[in-house]
Amino acid sequence: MITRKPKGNVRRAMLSDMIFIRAFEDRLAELAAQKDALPGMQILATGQEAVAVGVIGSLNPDDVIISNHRSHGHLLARGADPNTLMAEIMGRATGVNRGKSGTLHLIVPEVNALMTSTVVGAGPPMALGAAFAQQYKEEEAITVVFFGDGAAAEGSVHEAMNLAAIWKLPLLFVCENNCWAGAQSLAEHCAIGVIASRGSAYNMPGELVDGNNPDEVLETATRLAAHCRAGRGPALMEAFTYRLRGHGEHDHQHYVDPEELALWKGKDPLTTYGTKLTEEGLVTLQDIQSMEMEAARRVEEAVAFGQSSPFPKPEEALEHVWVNSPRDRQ
Amino acid sequence: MITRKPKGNVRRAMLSDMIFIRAFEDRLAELAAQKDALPGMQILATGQEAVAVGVIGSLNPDDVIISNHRSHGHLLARGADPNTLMAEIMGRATGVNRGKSGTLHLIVPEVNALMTSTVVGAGPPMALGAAFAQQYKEEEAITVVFFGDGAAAEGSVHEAMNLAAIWKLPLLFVCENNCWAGAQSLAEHCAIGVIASRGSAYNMPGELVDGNNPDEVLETATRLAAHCRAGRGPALMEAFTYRLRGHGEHDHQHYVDPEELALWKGKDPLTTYGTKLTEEGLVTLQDIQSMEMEAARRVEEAVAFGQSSPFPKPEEALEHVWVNSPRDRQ
Amino acid sequence: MRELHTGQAIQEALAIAMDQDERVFLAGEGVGTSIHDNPLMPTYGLLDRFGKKRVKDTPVSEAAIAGLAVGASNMGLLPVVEIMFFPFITLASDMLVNHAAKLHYLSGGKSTFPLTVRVKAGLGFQAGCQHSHNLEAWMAHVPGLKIVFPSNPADAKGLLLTSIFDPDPVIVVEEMGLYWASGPTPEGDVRVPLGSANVLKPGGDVTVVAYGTPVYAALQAAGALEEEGISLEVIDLRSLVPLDKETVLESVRRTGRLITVHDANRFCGFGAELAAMVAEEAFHSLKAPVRRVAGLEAPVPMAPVQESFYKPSAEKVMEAVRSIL
Amino acid sequence: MRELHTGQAIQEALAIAMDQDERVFLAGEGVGTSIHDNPLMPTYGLLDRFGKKRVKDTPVSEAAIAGLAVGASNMGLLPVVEIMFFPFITLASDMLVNHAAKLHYLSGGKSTFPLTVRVKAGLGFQAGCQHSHNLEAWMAHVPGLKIVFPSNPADAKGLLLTSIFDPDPVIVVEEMGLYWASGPTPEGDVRVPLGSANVLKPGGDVTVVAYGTPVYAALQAAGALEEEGISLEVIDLRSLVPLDKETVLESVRRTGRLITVHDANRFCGFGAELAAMVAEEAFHSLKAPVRRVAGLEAPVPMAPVQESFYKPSAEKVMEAVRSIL
Ligand SMILES: Cc1ncc(C[n+]2csc(CCOP(=O)(O)OP(=O)(O)O)c2C)c(N)n1
Ligand SMILES: Cc1ncc(C[n+]2csc(CCOP(=O)(O)OP(=O)(O)O)c2C)c(N)n1
Ligand SMILES: [Mg+2]
Ligand SMILES: [Mg+2]
Repeated sequence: MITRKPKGNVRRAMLSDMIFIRAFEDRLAELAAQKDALPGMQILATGQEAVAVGVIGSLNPDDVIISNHRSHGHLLARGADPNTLMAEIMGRATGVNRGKSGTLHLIVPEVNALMTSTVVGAGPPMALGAAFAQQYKEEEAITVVFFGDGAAAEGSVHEAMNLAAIWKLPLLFVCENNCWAGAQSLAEHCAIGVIASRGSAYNMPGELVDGNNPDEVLETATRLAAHCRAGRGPALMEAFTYRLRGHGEHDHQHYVDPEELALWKGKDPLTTYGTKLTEEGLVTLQDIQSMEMEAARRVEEAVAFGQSSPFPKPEEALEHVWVNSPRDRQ
Repeated sequence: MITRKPKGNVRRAMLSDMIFIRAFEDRLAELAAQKDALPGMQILATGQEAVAVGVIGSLNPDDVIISNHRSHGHLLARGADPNTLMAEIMGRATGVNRGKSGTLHLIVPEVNALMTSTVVGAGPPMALGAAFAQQYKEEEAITVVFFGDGAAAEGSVHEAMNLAAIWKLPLLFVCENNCWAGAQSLAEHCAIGVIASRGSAYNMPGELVDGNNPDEVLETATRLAAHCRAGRGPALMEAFTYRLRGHGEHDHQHYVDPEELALWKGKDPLTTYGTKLTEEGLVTLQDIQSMEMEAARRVEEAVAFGQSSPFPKPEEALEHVWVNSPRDRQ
Repeated sequence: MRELHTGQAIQEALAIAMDQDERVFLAGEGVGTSIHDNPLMPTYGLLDRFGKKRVKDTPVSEAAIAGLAVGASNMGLLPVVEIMFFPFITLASDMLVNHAAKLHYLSGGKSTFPLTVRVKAGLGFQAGCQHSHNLEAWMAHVPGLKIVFPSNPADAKGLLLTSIFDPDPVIVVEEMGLYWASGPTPEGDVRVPLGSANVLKPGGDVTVVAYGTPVYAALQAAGALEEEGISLEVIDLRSLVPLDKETVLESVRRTGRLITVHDANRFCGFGAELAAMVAEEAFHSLKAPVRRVAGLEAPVPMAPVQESFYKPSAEKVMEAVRSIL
Repeated sequence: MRELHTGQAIQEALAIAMDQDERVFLAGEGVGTSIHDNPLMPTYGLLDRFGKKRVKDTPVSEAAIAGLAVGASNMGLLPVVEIMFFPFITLASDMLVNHAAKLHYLSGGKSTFPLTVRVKAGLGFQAGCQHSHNLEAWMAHVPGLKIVFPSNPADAKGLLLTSIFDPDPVIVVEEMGLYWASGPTPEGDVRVPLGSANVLKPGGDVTVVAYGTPVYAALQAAGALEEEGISLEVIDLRSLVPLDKETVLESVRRTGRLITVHDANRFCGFGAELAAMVAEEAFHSLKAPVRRVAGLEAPVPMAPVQESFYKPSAEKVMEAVRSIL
């Protein structure tokens, strides 16, 4: 198949977004290494930025995305405000979820990032509901749900795919196959090598793309999104990529073959895409430098915003449990 | 593919078992129509007898079977004692499970019918455990789990298939596709027409057979069982058949197209197989008659056994909750 | 007032909600086309009336059904989904407990999940413990959920209507045994507020708190004991969350005695919460030990004699009353 | 006695069981190869020691993991499976509640299911409510299950050993916060019986019943109040099912006062069962209202200040004590 290349400005934007996401997460990695700078665990998508920007690039503003524990890239690509996102990750009152969520279940309705779950496999059934609502309301919008190769083993994903296909819902399943589910390799946790091939088990298109190539991700996602939008039912895209920093910041990848890691470091989408666009003359090294500087500036702004924000009041922990709080449970 | 025909005595036995299962269930249908003759709901496998006898015919005595809410055929074909089975269905103290289970979760360890669940889709994950134990203990035995086309939509089935395939467990998944899940037709509850094709989603063989043809079921089940037994991992067999009497005895199939029903009644495995064996000269009409008479006799014996058996004592409801009952919960 | 069967009352509530608000839709296994061709069943006739767009039969996929409700409610719809029997709620419990109940909280109050889950419950139909297993205490333990448990057609209708339009996720427990029981039911969109218990029978000696069909065992006991000069106050909670603490506590402060009654297992059942609440907040009024009448400490057995033995009865309530008077 | 961290004590129990009995195997997400390359983690090193046959890493499939345990235990093995965090037990709950707990019963006593589920629990690691959500009351409510909840390395080891060889399904709750806490731990196959509570500190004024890390809040409160002349008896339940009623009731009969402490939400939490039991069976000894100190009526919040605010503390226990003295 001939891949139509996306327009230059789109590609520059993808590169710039990838650079920003990486900068944001690298800074999180730094902070996570300091004692008490960040609460909880940090789960980063380093190396997977091309999936985020490519998929998000294929969407309209009113499309809905549903994310998982490895969400920062999806949310930033989608245009979530880095300041309140960072503040949330830091557990501050100014956080996008008032410090109740932290990094693991960020919800940013402002950019239609409606639900994020750290329960592996929980995104797809909820996405089913979102896509159903779009169909029910006869919207043009679609829903995209991100889930991992590990999540593909959860029963909930199967149920969601089957039902989405029966009802022909506008739902794009994006499986980010980063070769690992925790410390379990793909072969250990998945009966097949190409998860996209499960599309046929649900009578929906299933396509495998190079998840380290934003152009390919964008092109395929756009095509599959159009399929969903046209009322032809759901689709499954598997983006094959790699988890460069381990499961979380406390994971030092002792179980990863160093050669495999080195190989994938060589395919780091930031450098390969930067090089590609440079070679194609779409950006100069200087452009990239200024993207990096701008990214660094925005990240520092976000960190400063977060660090200067107050922590939420303890008593606020009792708010937002119910919309109409029952008298007996306050 | 050339189907090797099973031996004549095997085929006669299958016919005779089918006749017996049908007689047993027809009698249940009669009793269910009488007020208070039977407790609870009766879920019969009328029309699906060929699946039971064909699959069970492929097994060795030490193989394990796991069944579901539509279990009578599986259990009788497997050699469960009709008397204590009937008594159980009648809720009697002499029942195979002392009246605690009734028709829906019959457990007959005596014939390695180890677990039966009326929770749709629950069989496969438990079967995973049984097959794991067989592999762990390096037994030659395999596990067979029966589940419906409706159950195929449950996440648990997906999880079990994926893991069984990864671990190459000796587990034969038998999907009895009787075209209905309650009042929902296959097209309404399943995204694809041929469930067997999901085998490829788990890297296991998936084969579709005519579930109304005992020879075909036996032949394929034997082949797939051999695959499982040989350590080559699990397999999926879909037996395409039809639920002739509705979901349960209270279901009068108002939602079923009468023509469809008539068509399938014409394919009733009892009559077609009887005719086939007669035509092939393997049995005479007289043989069939004596099979029917013998079946009727055994069924009446079972009914008499059940009806003459006492009900369990109420207080026995508190027994067998725990093996070592905690003092505080008695 | 005209009489309806509970199944019809539920039907009516669903129809009123759907007529009134386009955002309401139904989904579940057989909510449209059902094996029960019975006008008394709660979703009977709604597919014909509202069409396939709004009455959605689903595959046997409880997690997907609950996920559908979570996602659709977050998008502004008002889903009313059905879980066929209470024990199958286990299969939907991640969606309900970790998502429906928590995402409003996790969003910092930004998102809401106004979904309703109807779940069939109860015992007495000899289906055994995989069909009969009341788990309302599980759901009540989870902050963020509301739990409704009606005992008659009027409440089944009025509470369901309130639940559908409530901004929080609500689990509505429908006892199968009630579908065929009839009672006076108001016409039209008459709502019963959540968190308001119903004093079915005033009395001065012992407070009996129940919900669902066990209220009838309590009423029967009250009737029988009245003749002996013992006066029970029978309270039907109607919703467990929100819980009408005031009504219960006020009653116990008057009577000095509490008996709880429910079908669910006693240990860690909802009766424990009621007993604990009273032992905390009305202790000084208590004149006698609390008593919990409940299902036995066993799964629900199938055999009819055992199943009846399992269930709380008027006799057991009377025995409990006698033990504390 | 030598000191071990709780994680190591669990490791030791697993190794002893596996050494002793070929039927024991481990399964779960990362029980073999784990992202935590930390010798204090409970399954560290066991893959190397016992090999791939007996230490099984699984996909992220909680229903399958639990089903594996149900089926394998029925076939005579002694599975020890892990559910990574307590809220994920929802995904395994059909298998545990409708199958592990009920199939022995449904078989009429013919089949047994001697499985063990280890589940990580607790709060204090700022992972939020989808990782931190204690559901022991759910499991305790289900007849057929046993629930173990150790608070120190010796108990974690001894109770786990007993659980593995117990003929019933047992859920063993392991609080993450304890893995790194150390304490004296006996060597060898020393078992702690289920159903025997541990009086951590005798006292005469108030009975404080806790389990898991909240026992430390209780002990701290006891220490602080001792100086004021108030004497708490602190009971560590160690197992919730079976429950050592005698020890609790005997204590309350002496002190006349009960305070329960746990991390789980208060409403319908295990404290409710304890309070109800005492209000039923030791009522006449009670001198003051029961008090329940528990997690707040909210999901566990992520923000560190809020997470601490959520958790029962010595201060909250002391406040409860003062309110009833
Ligand atoms: C239901 C559930 N089980 C287990 C976990 C623990 N867990 C968190 S992430 C993860 C691995 C998920 O792998 P994958 O879906 O491939 O996503 P990735 O982390 O690779 O992005 C696991 C097992 C969880 N969060 N939820
Ligand atoms: C988890 C669960 N959900 C729903 C039900 C109710 N139910 C009983 S049988 C059935 C249909 C199952 O269809 P299928 O698996 O095709 O089996 P069949 O009845 O056709 O033999 C349903 C929905 C159940 N028993 N368990
Ligand atoms: Mg992954
Ligand atoms: Mg079927």
